[in-house]
Amino acid sequence: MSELVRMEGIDKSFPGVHALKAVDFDLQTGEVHSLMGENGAGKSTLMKVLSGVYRPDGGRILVDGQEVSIPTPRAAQDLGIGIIHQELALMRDLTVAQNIWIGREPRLSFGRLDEAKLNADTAAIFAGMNIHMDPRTPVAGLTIARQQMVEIAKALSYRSRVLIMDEPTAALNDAEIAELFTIIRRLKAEGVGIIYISHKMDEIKRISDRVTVMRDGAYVGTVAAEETPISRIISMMVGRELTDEAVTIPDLSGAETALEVIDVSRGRELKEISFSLRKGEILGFAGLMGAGRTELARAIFGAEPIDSGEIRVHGKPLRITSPAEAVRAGIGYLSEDRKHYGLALGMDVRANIAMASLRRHCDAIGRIDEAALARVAKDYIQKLAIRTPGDRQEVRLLSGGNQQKVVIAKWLLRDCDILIFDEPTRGIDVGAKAEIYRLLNELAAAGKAIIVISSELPEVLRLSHRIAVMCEGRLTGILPGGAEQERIMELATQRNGKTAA
Amino acid sequence: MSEKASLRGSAQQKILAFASLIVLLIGFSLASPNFFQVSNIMAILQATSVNGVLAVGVTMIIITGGIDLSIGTLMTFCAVMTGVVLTWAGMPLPFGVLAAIGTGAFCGFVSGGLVARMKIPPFIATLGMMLVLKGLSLIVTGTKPIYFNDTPGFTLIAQGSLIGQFVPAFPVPNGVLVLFIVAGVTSWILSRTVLGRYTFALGSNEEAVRLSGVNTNFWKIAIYTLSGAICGIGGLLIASRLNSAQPALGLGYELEAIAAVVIGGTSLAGGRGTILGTLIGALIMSVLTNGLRVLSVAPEWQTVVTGAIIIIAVYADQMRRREAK
Amino acid sequence: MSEKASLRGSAQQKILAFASLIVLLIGFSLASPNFFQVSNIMAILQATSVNGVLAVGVTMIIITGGIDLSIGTLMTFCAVMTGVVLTWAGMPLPFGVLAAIGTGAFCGFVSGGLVARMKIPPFIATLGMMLVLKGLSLIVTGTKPIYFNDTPGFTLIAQGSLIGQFVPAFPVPNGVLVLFIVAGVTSWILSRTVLGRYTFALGSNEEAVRLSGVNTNFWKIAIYTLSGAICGIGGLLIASRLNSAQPALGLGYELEAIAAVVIGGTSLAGGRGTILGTLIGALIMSVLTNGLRVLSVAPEWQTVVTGAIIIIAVYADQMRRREAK
Amino acid sequence: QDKLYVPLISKGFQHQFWQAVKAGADKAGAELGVEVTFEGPDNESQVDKQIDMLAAALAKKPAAIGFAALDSQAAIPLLKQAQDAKIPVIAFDSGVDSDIPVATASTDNIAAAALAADKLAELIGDAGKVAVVAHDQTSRTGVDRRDGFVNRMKESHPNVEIVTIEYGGGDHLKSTEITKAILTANPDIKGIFGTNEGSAIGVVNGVKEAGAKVVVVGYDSGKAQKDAVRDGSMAGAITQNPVGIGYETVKAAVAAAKGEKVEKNIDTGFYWYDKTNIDSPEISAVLYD
Ligand SMILES: Nc1ncnc2c1ncn2[C@@H]1O[C@H](COP(=O)(O)OP(=O)(O)OP(=O)(O)O)[C@@H](O)[C@H]1O
Ligand SMILES: Nc1ncnc2c1ncn2[C@@H]1O[C@H](COP(=O)(O)OP(=O)(O)OP(=O)(O)O)[C@@H](O)[C@H]1O
Ligand SMILES: O[C@@H]1[C@@H](O)[C@H](O)OC[C@H]1O
Ligand SMILES: [Mg+2]
Ligand SMILES: [Mg+2]
Repeated sequence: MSELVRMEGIDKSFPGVHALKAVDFDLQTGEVHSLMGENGAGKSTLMKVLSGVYRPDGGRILVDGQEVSIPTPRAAQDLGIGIIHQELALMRDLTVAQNIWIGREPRLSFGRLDEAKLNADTAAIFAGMNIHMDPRTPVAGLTIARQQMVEIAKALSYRSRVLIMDEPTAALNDAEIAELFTIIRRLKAEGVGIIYISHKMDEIKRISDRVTVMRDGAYVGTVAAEETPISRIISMMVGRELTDEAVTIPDLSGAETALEVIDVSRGRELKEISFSLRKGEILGFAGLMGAGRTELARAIFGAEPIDSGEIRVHGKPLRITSPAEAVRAGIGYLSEDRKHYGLALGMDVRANIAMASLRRHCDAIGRIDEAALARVAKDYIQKLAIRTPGDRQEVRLLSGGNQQKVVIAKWLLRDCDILIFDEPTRGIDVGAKAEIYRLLNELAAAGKAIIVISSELPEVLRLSHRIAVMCEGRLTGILPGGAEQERIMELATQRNGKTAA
Repeated sequence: MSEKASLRGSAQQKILAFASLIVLLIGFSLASPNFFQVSNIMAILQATSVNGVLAVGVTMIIITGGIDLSIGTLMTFCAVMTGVVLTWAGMPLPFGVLAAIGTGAFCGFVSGGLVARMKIPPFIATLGMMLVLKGLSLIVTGTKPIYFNDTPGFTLIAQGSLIGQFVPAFPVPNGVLVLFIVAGVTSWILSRTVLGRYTFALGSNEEAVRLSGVNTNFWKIAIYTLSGAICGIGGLLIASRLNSAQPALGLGYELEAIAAVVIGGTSLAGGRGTILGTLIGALIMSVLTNGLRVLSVAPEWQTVVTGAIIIIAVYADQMRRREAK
Repeated sequence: MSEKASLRGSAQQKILAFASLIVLLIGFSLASPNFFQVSNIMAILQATSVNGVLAVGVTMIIITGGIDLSIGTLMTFCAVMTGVVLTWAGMPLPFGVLAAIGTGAFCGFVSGGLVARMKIPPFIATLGMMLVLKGLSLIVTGTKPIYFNDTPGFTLIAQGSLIGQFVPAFPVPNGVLVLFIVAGVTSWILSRTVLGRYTFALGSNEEAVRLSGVNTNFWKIAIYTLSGAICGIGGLLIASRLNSAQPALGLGYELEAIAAVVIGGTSLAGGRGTILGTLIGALIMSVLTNGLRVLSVAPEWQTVVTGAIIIIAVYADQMRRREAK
Repeated sequence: QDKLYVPLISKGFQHQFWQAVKAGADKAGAELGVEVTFEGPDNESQVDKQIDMLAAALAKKPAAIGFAALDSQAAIPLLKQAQDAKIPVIAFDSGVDSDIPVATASTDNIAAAALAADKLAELIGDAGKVAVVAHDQTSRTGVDRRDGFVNRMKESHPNVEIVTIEYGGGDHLKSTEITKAILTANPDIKGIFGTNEGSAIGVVNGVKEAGAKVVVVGYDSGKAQKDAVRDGSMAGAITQNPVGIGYETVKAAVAAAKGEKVEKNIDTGFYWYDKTNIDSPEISAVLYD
């Protein structure tokens, strides 16, 4: 092993935010070095400095022992530094293959593109990753998880010596994560140095050699992954010990039914789905990528039409044809794709938190009660520990995890009777996760009916009073809370009545 | 502290936005003694009033990420309907005012419906409306102007000066007063009300707003309707200025108004913009036009210089903004 | 599976895009026996040539998410420069062609630079260019047309018919041939070359392209330059058709060309669009204009009907597309 | 004391017609030692742009103003302002419906177009279909020329049928396309009248492109139009005397500014020209390139 990268005393400020305070970091060949820290700790910023997106205000960067300056992403590439950005940055109107090779298209004479080679090369990368995707698929139609796969494929295509992965697994489920780890191990063996960022604590142990922790933009320390217990890393991150409670399943036999979904179908995506949800219940939805959980949630929420079936809210059959009607009926839906479906990125934190509840905070002529909204926003910023210079900060300037918290705050403020959370903790740090679990439990205890869709099985297990499992658009079973992981996986792969490997 | 800093930054920006305008004013004043005189300043303001009102209206639509190409011919159609009500039907003045605003609101409502419900791209929907309204104005009038000679006081709407009655030294024409009132109210709506909030939100991320349970179609239509009503006010002003409804007028006004909006810093991509900026943009354009004329620059050179200065002004503004960060 | 379906859908779409055009053609043919005749079809094609070429050029820019308001006056300026080279300097024909294309490319390069390097919003940069070029044409010519009487064969560029020499039954004017060649080449560039790839990529997510290490400024400028060169060809065509460079012409052509692009299904938001669509859009517009004239519809009604049909055509196309999904 | 200053606010400046007016005005300016400026809006529908120009001109405290009103009534408040400031106003081109102008140097467009009608009727044997490609549907000159033509046909040439009137905005290319469409719709058409330079040239182009045989009658002058008349693709045209208009306007303005008496109506006349008289001295004097 030899030293690939060394960052010394890196400093970076944004208006109102001192994002990096003299941070040190180094990377050896053939190692996986995890970068940990709470939301807004500065991880992404540090990596953007290394990959030529931001220029640091101070400090120096050495690659192979040579001091370098990295003014552009191109310069980073030339130094062999590749990155998977946390915020997916794909060109939605281009195909998967076109996205992957942007800027490095195989060419024929006269600037012509070698589209055949482009697609073949892409197919080869996908084969190496063990995923099935037509290289000619337009990116616009892909789910967040599939987009994440494309980003990973793109990063791999660079054959970089230094590969930065900023929360590559935030949208992936266990099977896909396992696949990614296989790839990472292969790269490691080839001598590639990998910087790995994730909020999924179990992954850290599984994949990393060393762990560097940041807090509030400052370097806290670097430890060897193997000999350091997770709890130690967490306390380095948050500056205190965290205690996690196990799920307690309440007795809901007497509780009123809040939501009934009866034989709901749509095209190939949803096939005769029926289930019911009681007040005070948390129903978890498990399944593999593309199982149709998001589709189901959107159908219930009226974001997408249904072909047949019925939805009853508090016993009354309702025809919900738009999200506005759903919200009026007391249903809220937090999308898995915060950037496209959750946030007005150019608007401030306060406006985003208030987005679904403006009607409650205005007078008869539509004048907004800003003072009340400011109070509410500050309240949620504190409650969810949203790291932001203030409630007037544009959401786009927040770190990914903090953006996610803003979306959560929006739905908490709206105070719906039935809440559907699709991947609510995507990109959220451990401490905040625990806080959100606590909040969800509180909401349930207060009589809300809650659906949680999550690709993280531990999360589903940790939260759910019952667990619904989907596969290929069908609801393959509902298990009691605390069910066996094996049983869930069995249902998640149960195609057309038969169980696949 | 940082919050304060960012507020300070934005206040700074607002003042800086004036800079190009001020530079122009000073430049022209030095170049010609005839420029900075009450009567000429009033002429500039008067020349801004119609374009300014249209620009204020279309600012809202542009903030939603839309565009409205029909504002010019809609303005004319509103003026024509005022003529129909006042001159042809002989009704009293207030009905004429209502006719202009009502026609504007109705046509805005139609455009809004085409965009929101029928999902026709705003460019096409309003291009279609632009042509339809252009034709309708000619058809209704029989291609002849309608004069307002029988409605005493009609020309006062734009040309009189309420302020001048109290402050004779500043005979600000009523048209300008109307512009400032419209701008003030619109600015208030944009910054203080639910309608304004959704205007920005729609331009920022329409799908996210829809998924927040907001009836986006309703609000979009409301915004186009309001903008149409403002166009109607523009129609009233131009009719009053010309003491007539000129049915062939209108084409080209949309570009001028949109230019004022964009010069004023509102992004055509939607999601951001200010009425103050639009006002400044409109003023920059009329100061330029007037100033070059007062300097007796040859007309062909006027266009060249106007083009160049627009680019420079926007560039300078952007530099300043970047520095302010 | 759904992925395949979406691939199939796009092929289907291309064919369906013709539908509005076909419906119009059939409608007019039924309404007037004079409409569907070789000479009139040639007239329609000829009428499409200039607007079509401009529309093809600006399609590229619109796909990047930009806009170009200067195409109309740039076309004129290119025609003027051809006049300067051929009539004033008396050089041989090829130099005139070079002058037009070179001038177009140069001005496109300048616009591209303003947009890419100086970060001036395309609307403003090209609005400025539009005015500057409008003035320059008048200045260079001394507001007089330049005639090409001394350049024999100049009118053949647009008005002759190479095809007619071989297939006398179809005397397709050269102007139309030029349009099809320009469209073919541009379409090829868009779909097959690196430049085309970046055109779509820039409109889709410029920041992502930049983060991928692409020199976005360089490519953007290249695209504007190419589009400018195409405008130059448009200038050549109009000069040849009018056997003169008319310095006052040009304003308004930009809107018509952009309308053709948008009717053809290219989104003003960038990222998607086709040259075939633009051609169809341009044809829809000239079929409409020609057909209504052949039917002797009163001019004021022509505008109304044109506006309405544009809206309906785009709406119908969209319905079909949604169904195709 | 400075030179006297006389701005001319016209209806446009890009047409050759207006350039000729300007040339006449400049000539008078040079002879009389006054400063003359000339400007006008882009097209003849921009009534309010013209008003703004008038306002800017007044701000310059001129000795007198020349004004070719797009709409007289709309300009009245400013004309009053000029009157109050004792700035004499000279109307030119088509006159101003008001008694404020101290003099008017204009063409009688109705009579001129009627002459065009007579000539066209004569050339087609006083019977058959004709069409009009006009330059504007609403402006004074557009309306007068259309109406003058149409009314004379109706009154004096009952066998001539006007099949259509289209408007091309004076845009050469648009007028070309319009002409071709007219020819398609009316293959048996015998004559077309183009009501200004751009329209007339457009008609000639359109007829040429369509390969039709049609009698074309035009209006105004300009190099292309003169060539067309010479080579027979245009049978003839009406010309005004724009240089004279410009010259007389400035002359009257200077006289009025100096308090001299000026003639109220200066009819600058109009002329029919064709192959036969195009090179005659009195015609070539009023033609321009
Ligand atoms: N362009 C910017 N302008 C202003 N503030 C910024 C900008 N980018 C980042 N920040 C701020 O810098 C801090 C660090 O952000 P960063 O994205 O590096 O956090 P992170 O550790 O990656 O968090 P997460 O785990 O949520 O992704 C945050 O407070 C964020 O709001
Ligand atoms: N692996 C895949 N192969 C083909 N289509 C897929 C795949 N993954 C997602 N899709 C698309 O997504 C749709 C259903 O995905 P949905 O987002 O509802 O699933 P999900 O269970 O929420 O999974 P996730 O959100 O984790 O991807 C499918 O109908 C399909 O169009
Ligand atoms: O009014 C003008 C007219 O007199 C001339 O003949 O053509 C151009 C018009 O602008
Ligand atoms: Mg991050
Ligand atoms: Mg999902």
